[in-house]
Amino acid sequence: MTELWTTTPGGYLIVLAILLPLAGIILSFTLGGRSAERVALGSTPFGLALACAIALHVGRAGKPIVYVIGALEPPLGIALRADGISAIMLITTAVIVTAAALYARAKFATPDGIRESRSSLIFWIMLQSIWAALIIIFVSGDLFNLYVALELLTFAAVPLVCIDGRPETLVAALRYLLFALFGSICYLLGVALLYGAHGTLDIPLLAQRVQSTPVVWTAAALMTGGLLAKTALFPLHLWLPPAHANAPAAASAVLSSLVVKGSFFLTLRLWFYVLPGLSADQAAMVIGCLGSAAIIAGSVMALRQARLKLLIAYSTVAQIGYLFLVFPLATGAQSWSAMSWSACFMQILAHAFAKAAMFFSAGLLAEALGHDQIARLGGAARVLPLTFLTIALSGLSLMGLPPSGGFSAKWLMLQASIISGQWFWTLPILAGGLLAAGYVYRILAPALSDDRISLKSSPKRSQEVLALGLAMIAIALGFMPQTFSDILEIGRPIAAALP
Amino acid sequence: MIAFLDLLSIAAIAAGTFFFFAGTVGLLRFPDSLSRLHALTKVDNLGLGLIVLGLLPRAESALSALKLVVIWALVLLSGASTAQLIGRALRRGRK
Amino acid sequence: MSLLPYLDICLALLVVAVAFWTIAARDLFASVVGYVAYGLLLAFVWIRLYAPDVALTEAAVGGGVTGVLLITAGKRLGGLRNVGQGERPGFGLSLVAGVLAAAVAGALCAVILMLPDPPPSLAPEAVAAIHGAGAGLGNPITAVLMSYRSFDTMLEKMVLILAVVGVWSVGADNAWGGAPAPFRVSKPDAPMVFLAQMLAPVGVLIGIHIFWVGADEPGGAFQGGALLAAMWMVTMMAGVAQPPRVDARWLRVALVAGPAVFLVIGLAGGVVAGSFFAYPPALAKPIILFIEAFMVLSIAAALPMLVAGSPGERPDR
Amino acid sequence: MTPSVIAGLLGAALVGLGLYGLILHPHPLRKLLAFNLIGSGVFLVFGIVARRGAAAGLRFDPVPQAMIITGIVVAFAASAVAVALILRLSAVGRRVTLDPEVPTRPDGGDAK
Repeated sequence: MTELWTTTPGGYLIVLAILLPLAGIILSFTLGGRSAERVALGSTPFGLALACAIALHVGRAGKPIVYVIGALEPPLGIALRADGISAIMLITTAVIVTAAALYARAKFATPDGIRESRSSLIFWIMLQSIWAALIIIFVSGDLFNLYVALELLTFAAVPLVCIDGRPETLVAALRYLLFALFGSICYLLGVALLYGAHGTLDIPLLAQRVQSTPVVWTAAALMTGGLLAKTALFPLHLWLPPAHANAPAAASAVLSSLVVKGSFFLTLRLWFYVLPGLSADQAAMVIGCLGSAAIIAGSVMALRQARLKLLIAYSTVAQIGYLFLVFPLATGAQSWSAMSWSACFMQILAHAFAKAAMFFSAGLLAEALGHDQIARLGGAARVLPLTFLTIALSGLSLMGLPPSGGFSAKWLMLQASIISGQWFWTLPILAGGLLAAGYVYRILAPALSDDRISLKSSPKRSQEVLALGLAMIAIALGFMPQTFSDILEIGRPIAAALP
Repeated sequence: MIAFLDLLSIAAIAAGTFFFFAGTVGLLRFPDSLSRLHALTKVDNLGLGLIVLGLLPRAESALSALKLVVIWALVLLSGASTAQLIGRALRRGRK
Repeated sequence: MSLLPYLDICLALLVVAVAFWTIAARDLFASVVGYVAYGLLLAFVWIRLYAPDVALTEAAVGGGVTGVLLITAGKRLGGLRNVGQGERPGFGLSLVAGVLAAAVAGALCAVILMLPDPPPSLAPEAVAAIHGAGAGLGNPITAVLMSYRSFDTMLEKMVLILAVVGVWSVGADNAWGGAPAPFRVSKPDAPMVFLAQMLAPVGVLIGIHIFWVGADEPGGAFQGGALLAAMWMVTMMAGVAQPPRVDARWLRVALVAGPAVFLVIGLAGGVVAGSFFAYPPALAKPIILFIEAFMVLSIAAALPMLVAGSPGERPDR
Repeated sequence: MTPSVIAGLLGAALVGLGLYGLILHPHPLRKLLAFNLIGSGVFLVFGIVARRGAAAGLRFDPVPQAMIITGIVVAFAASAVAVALILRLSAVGRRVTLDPEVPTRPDGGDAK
């Protein structure tokens, strides 16, 4: 077991992957002006390459790669670990951040004649910060280090929400900040209790030591509650729609497809890696019910929105709900748990790509039409065919129609709930699909009508192609080979317990 | 000699505590802000000074003794300045 | 020494009372003032927990800098007259909130009393490590912060930079590049100028001293830096120094100096000492002090900028 | 009752008080104060964990103490960002509230 705490070949890649965006932040901030954009864009290929290299190492070794910082071993030091799920998430993040950076060039270029503009500098710094924080969240093996990374994520995400400075965005940002801080402090209290009970915060060490005591249960409840608030699980979702709907499109895409997944990923780490020994059927059931409620409530709210971006934001609330079905379905070493595990990650990926594509398209629409009122979209599909193709394709994945990543995810979830005898989860899954069809139809139906509509400006082809590319990825995920599930199982503690 | 120093310590600290107490009572009981300020600054400076004086013989080294004196000097400086500032603000408020 | 437990209980009751005041006070400004007193009282609790480093941090940040931040904010909000306390929540909600809060506090009390005995601890490892490969420092907390958990510390400094950027980001577009202005005074107050001129040099010396002894005694980069930051704030409030423009190159360099040096040395460790963020054993102490010196600079620059707010706002008289 | 137990109970009480204020106060700055109370309560709980871990000639476990210092710094940074947002809200003439429905005052300037 000591190999969990010794640096493995390729481990240094993890550190480089973290330090690259951190160095980018420092450089962007110091140089300022146009250099911020250049640094951010220039570092994306390297980040992408590092993510792929890490995934390659993990896949080839078939076990997590580890880096012990400063060669000072846990529990006193910190170890970074990239396992199967980290590898998948690192690549997803790198692709979407790169796409967002390319998409944002049009809006957040420093205008001519100014040395430095507020919104450009903020955007490029915060984009890199989100990237850095997410990488740390995906690979850190220490619960306190993860707390600092969570805070880094909050501090990076909040300014993006209010980057255009309108009063309603300020209110949304403030609400988001208070929710996020409350979530972090709950998480930190849980960390303190865990340290008090077991004297370490290293994830594998804790997993060996934890027992089912009241202290551990309280800590787990606090940490979960805090993380759920940050993930915007119903009924703690109140902050999400205004925050995600008011940010500029590139930022909304990153917030909706990646940032909420960061805290969700930590919830998975907590329950499946730190506390796999705890039998938590009832807790899992409660979380599953909240997830189901989120699917229904989020979709119904999405159906009732007048603004396109709000609709998409509420759709995020619903799609996040699916993720939480993993808790009742994947706990324990059952035959269906691996299936549910893949389903959960397929849903994360499919939603991430589809949602980023949707927000990109919504941004293009808003710029081309000057508004994002759904009722006034009549005929827009004929003048903006590519954008609406993107919306349709990503909508396909959100609904869960084949062939798409969303379909694979929901199909696996349905299968798992039937095999496991928990058939009642099929109801929210199917209902969510129908409701999603409803809200996607609400966007497409008026757009496909014969009305005449005039464009304020025609969108840039490159941006349309970017959005379409992401939507295509969401569809292509439906053809993911079996190796995807195999990679996800690398380093998963419960997999080792399987016969 | 040691007994004498101990006695000095006790006496000085007791006196200092008394001034602190008196100052706090003044802060709570005096009718207007200016007299409260008077009670607070004057008496607290004196009280802290006496406590520092009482602690001096108990200091482990000359350096810690020096630090004690510096603390008192700093409190004197900032206390006096803030009292001035508050007093001015009060006078401005009255006009 | 049988008196001490009673004093502890009195202190705890006092802290709870002041905390209650900040929650219950009707007036926004009163609750802010209550909070500042609360921060100072907490420092005493930390002393009683044998945590002088934390006490220093709490006094500097919880009482001092946060105090300036909140009082400035409270004053400006009060001056704007649109504070709008909002409707007081109804009795039902108050009851629910009260029950919830009491339940959480009760559960937490129970759990705290249930913490295992003997408690787990990393203190033996830390003590062994101080003399071992880690650091060669007398203050185990500095060793943990700068060596064993250097990664956390570096990230925390990045958080500070992001917070500064976040604070600046809410300013108006056309004010970008200007100086944050709440400290700017129209007419310097003579006693304030006197205070700044007398206090600042001494404070700077003491700040550097706290940083320097932090290697072996309570103190360290953060506490020292916070004191320097306070001195800069005093001089700005007195009008002796002017707040810098947010696009001033020297300010940006000062803000990133700590994490940047940390990052470069961490990277160099991969080449020189065989592992990222490792120090060559013989040079550990001087290297740590070197990094810390830049951290002090960054903290001294970051805290006043966090308090000063976004660029271009007019001070309210 | 040892100091560490008292401080632990104090921490729990502060978390409770802060939670109450966080739920009830409509004004964001009051919410922020309440949040800070919760924060310091959490740090106190962490602090007694450190105090209980006294061993090997030390009167505290340095690891949690180092974490508390990091935590205090992060909490302060969070307060600063929140205050900046609140002040900006009032500067653009918006009633300072978390209610998204409240309209901008007619006499207040817009941010743009």
